[in-house]
Amino acid sequence: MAKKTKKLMKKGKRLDGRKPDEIRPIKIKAGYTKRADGSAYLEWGGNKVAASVHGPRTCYPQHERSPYKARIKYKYKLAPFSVDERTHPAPSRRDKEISKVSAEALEEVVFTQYFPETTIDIYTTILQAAAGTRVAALSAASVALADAGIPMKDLVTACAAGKIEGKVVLDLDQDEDQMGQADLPIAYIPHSDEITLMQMDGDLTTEEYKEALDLAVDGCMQVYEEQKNALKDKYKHLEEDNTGKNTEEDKK
Amino acid sequence: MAKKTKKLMKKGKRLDGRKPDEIRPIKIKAGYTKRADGSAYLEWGGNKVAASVHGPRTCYPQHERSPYKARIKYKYKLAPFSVDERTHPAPSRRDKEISKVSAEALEEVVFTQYFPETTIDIYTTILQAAAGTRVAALSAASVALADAGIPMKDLVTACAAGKIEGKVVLDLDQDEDQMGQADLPIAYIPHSDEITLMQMDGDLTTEEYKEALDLAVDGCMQVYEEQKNALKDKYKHLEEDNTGKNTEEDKK
Amino acid sequence: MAKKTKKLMKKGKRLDGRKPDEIRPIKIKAGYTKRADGSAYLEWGGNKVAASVHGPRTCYPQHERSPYKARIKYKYKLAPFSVDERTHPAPSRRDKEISKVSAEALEEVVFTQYFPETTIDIYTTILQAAAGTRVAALSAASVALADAGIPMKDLVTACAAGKIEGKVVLDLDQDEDQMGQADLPIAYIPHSDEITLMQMDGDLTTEEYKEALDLAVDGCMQVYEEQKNALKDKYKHLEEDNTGKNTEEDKK
Amino acid sequence: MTDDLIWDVKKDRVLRELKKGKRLDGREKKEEREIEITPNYIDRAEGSAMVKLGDTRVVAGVKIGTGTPYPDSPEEGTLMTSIELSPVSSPGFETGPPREKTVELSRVIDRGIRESEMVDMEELCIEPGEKVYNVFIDIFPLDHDGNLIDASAIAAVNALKNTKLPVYDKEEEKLNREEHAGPLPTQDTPVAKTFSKLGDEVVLDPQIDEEKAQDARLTIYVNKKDNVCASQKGGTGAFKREEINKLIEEAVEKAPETRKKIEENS
Amino acid sequence: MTDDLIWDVKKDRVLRELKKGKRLDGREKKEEREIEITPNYIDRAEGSAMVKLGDTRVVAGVKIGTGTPYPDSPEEGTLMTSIELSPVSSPGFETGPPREKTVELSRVIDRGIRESEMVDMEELCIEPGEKVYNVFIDIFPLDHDGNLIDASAIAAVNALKNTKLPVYDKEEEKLNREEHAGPLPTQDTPVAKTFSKLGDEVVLDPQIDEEKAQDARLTIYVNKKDNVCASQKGGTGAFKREEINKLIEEAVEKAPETRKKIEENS
Amino acid sequence: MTDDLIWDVKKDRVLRELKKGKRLDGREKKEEREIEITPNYIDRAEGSAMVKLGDTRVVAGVKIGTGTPYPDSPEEGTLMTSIELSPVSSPGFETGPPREKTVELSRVIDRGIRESEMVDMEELCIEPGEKVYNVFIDIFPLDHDGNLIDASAIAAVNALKNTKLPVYDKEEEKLNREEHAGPLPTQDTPVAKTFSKLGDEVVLDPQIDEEKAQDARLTIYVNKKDNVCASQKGGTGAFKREEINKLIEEAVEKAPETRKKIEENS
Repeated sequence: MAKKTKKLMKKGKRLDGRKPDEIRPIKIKAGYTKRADGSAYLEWGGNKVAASVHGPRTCYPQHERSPYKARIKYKYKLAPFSVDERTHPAPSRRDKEISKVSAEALEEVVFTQYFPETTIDIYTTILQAAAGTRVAALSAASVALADAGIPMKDLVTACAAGKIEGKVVLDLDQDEDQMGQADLPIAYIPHSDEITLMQMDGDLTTEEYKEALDLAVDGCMQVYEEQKNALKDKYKHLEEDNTGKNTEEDKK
Repeated sequence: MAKKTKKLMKKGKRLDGRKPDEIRPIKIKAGYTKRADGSAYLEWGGNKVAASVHGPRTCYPQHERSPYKARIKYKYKLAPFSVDERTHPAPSRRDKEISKVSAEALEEVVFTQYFPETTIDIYTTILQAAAGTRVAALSAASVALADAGIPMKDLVTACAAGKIEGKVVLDLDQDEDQMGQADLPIAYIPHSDEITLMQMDGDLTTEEYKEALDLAVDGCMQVYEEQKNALKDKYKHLEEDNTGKNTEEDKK
Repeated sequence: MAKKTKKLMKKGKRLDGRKPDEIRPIKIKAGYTKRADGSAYLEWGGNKVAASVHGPRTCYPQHERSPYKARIKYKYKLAPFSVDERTHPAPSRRDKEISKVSAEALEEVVFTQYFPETTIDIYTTILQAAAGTRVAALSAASVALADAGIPMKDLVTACAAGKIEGKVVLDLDQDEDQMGQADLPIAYIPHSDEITLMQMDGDLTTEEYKEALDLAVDGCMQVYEEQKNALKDKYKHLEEDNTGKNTEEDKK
Repeated sequence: MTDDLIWDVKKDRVLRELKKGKRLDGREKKEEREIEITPNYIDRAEGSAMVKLGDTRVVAGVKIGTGTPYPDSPEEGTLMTSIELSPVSSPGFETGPPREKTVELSRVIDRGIRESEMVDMEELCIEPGEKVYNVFIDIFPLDHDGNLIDASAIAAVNALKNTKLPVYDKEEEKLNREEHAGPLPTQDTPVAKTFSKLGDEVVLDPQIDEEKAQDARLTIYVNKKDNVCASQKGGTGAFKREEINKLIEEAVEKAPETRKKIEENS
Repeated sequence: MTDDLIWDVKKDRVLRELKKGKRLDGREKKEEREIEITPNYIDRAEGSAMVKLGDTRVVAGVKIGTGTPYPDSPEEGTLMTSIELSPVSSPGFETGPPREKTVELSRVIDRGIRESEMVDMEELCIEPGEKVYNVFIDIFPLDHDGNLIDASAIAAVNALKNTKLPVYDKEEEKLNREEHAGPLPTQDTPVAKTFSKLGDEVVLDPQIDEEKAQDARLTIYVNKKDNVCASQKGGTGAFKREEINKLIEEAVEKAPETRKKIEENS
Repeated sequence: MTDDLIWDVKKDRVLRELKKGKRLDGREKKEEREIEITPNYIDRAEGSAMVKLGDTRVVAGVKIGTGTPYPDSPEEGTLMTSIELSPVSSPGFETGPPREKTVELSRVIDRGIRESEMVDMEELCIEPGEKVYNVFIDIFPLDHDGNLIDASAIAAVNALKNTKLPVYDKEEEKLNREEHAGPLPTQDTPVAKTFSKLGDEVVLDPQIDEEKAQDARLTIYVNKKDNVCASQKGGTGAFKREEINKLIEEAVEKAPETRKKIEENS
């Protein structure tokens, strides 16, 4: 973690007025992209993320196909204009690592065995980055998977905890991320109370680590509600549409 | 278009003595490369271009094969020593764009449906560049296709018009290209009076555009004569050879 | 060859005390890497080389398969920390050339016809470089092939001769290589007295060339003994192990 | 394969309806879809826009950097336009290095901006021969429902028009993104109009089904003087000269309305 | 294919034995293989080590270069860690540009070194904003018998601890590798501990058969204060919170012995 | 596949005729094809040549650039030789990054030029440690009828001998290609001779059918002192020592005639 200094907490509150265990405002829309089988758009703090799912579809190249299950492929990407210095279009080492652990974070909940020989392709792009992009992308991707009608045990939800000024807090923002002492992003399955992604940078005692992990799970549960709401909203629209169309039939 | 300044026309003539509707000297040889199925070598103004055709041959990679027709693949390339600053060996963005629109410019005339599952590969290299390289390459490629015996409705022929000192003229040379106000390269099928490639850079009124387009077509017709002559020349040689060889038989 | 100057010979001996026709100390171990089908580790002067063989195994990509024989693939590589300036991880032009001629140097002795449709993959890495790396890698690779049980007519053995201070000598070391006047690496099949790799840089009269070639062959024969010893050593261990294990059975 | 079959069926339908004078979505042949522009969509970019053209949705972001000028124009900044055809916006796109199709789109969009001399490149010189501003225009489609060129051109031009130049701190030898030296100097608003030819029919602003079914494509870029500043034919089909002449007139006629929309939203 | 089948069979065996409380090589579940460290293995590198962890064998080499600092840290040197999964060490590895798996390993090993602030980056500044030392840590496995992460971390950290900084010759503007300016300034000795989860069982320091059979993996990097400075979960499986909490405690408990071993061999 | 079959048939024919002491094109075994050199073939290059060796045709172009010298030779210019095996010259070549075969050819041609010390690299220094001339030799075969090495070496060496060095304008810090500072300083004319071994037969200057049928290849590069300055064996076959000794003598004997031809045409 880095060196700039600036007072990050005042009277138990953070610079943006949040309490230590509060996440930044979050807004999710399911079904954002017409040309994808499933999609989501998410704004979380200053993050803006688009996620699309294509598939299950035939897996190429052929040697990656499994006769037992669908492959989950995941691409995380920073749009060139999402950060201060324009990013190079080719995926960075950071992009590749996040893509790998994010794919692994989702596989546990998807019934991949229903779709042998196929691939489920998940593409996420950070249009605007403001700390916590990997958990934002993963949370959006999970909604996109559900929007695509992929059968899943549960939604995967993701959030980070961290440490600033010696205190464990939830969901670091840009300044906190740059000046903080630790960052612990996780992905979580509420249904089974399991962790499917966990990375950590910084300096945490064993106790702080446990505290941060618990706090991150709390954050995940807050995100989970928004994910479910996004899917309900889309379903509601569909229902209304159906209601409108099917009035006559409904009377029967 | 660029900024250098220099007087480009004097008394209705251009610096090299050409009239506005005249193309630079052009010389085409069909059947230049022994190891190609068809080939052509073209000199046009200061341009020197070699074009080779291989095929129709089995199309690789397999997923690009069509059961209905031959694929036309076209590569345009500047040799490293063809311009002032040595070019990097990898294809530039400009090379890729020209390759794409040139392949598309040829497809209309080729009876691709006769050769399903195959590819017709066209390689053009600019050995020396002097403005108008893409139309030079395309004109050579068309002769190489005919030389390869690929059945075609007609030759595709190509030429550019442009604007210098407010006047629409044919076939810009290097200085005119650098100091001119517009460049309009086209590819043309004389037989059907159709345009299969058209790009344009610069600034033209609607009327100037129409005028330039007509002039470019006139230029194409001049190139077309040279293309046909090149093919006749090669045929003539073959005929002479045959005559030589077959004297006895001919007498019967 | 390069320009630094330093006296390289004194009283008929070289700076490290070697005579003109003497090779640097060499140590070879067969069967170094558990996870390879065959392997060898070699130290020669300051060179440290690891070589692994995988195969014969199914050849990919498919279009490289031969119905008549196994393909021999060979990769030569300098580890990033093997030389003064860290090397770039991608193979250099030098790496590629050495890989090609080394693969060709081995093919003559391998009974490739026994393993159609397969590839025999040989990977060599220079962990520490001190002149003569290509012949060191090739000598190690040959032992690794034998260790993998690949049937061969003979071991290929390799050594370089060179010229320093106007005199033809065997097996240049780092300083001699940098300040010398010629380098002539070869690969040699003792059994048939044939050369399968030969490159040369520098300046040699016809007579010097012949002398250097003969000297290099002498060097190869010295390396050959070490290669055979390495294989015998491994075999001896195996024998001892077997003896140990099979005591009871042996008595019967 | 299956995909190809579906497109063949769709293509037949598109053509059948066009022959009857109808487009699948009910538009007139030369009617464009509605344009929605959200300027300054990306706070962290120096300029940006989100554009909807019907259901086609595109984000453009402008980033400013600094570097040495090209040797042949030591007193001018540089400008680069790139589009990324990410699978986010369409199942048909692939990741990896840009292919010919992507490169063509980038260069067509770039060409109108460059040839209209929209951005005053000389104003982007910090120190002649030594240091100039680099303008990076990156276009990222979010939903590809046809006619990425026109939508991208609108987004790119709008983003340039709302771009703020960060101050170059000569002491620290780097950009100070907290302060700006004023807006990016622009002097035109080029507009691209793209037509699809299907059989003998030509439509403006093709929807994705029309685009997939098209034989050829023609883009005309029009500058504020109502002149053509760039054009590009694409696709394996051909155009008649009369067709081209007519389409140029139509592009010139339609451009001002779009230009007004871009300028109002800057 | 055949390969996959063999692994399935092995996986069954690994799990069957683990259920009985045994590991294939006879170790306890939380027992590590023996560590052998040979420091200064590569004379031409500025620092190096060969590490054996059971039959897993890894070489790490440190090369020092010079360059300009990053704009946002003008007074700090740079550090880069790379692993090359060469086919020398395993039939399953391939040549070519680094894939996701390789990148992840490099970054996990790097993270512990970086986050423990083991190397004093400010001491690597030669001239603020102009010239700093670049530290390249390259890891090259020679035999992959499982748990490359822990073996590589030991090798990398040991190599850093025996690294000598060459003198930078300001006149000639290049490094003089014949003389050194002293050791690389280090201030911690981070240690990585990696666990494999197979079914409900968790083992420390997985052997290759266990690694291939694993559902998930957890690496905990511990610094000299007995705090966690980095962690990484890998694999498609999941961990329970209680499991994680327990593994952190175990990692913190096991780390000091390895740290001692690294320091004794520097 | 079909291609392979055709080559097998041709190979048989080549060998059958060679056994009778004949080559397919009627040449003696050690007879070379006719050489035609057109110097200054490319006006825009600083040096160039078109060379025909029988039906094999090659263009070489020399471009001059400027850059910083390598740290270990601060007072010398740099030289790089590249060949592009473009499909223009043969159906068997492919586009894409250079493969081993292409790299080998480039490096063999380069080696003779470099090792003969043909170009006086110290004369290419503009300002020690700061700025030197870069010499780029690019070879582009137009028709590959066998023995690209010898044809390319002739073309490259001839092109270097007619190369004019552009003036470096220290004010503008760039090359002024309108004026030259004189010819590129050269001091040798190395000549490559390539032999093909087929069965027990060896031929000089192989035609393409011979080359495809060959077991092994040997190139001997000879400098003006009649010494060998580079050599390279290629192919999967082997040479006897006596064969090599004899071929060296033959190469040394044949080289002067070719050297004369190159020098006369410069």
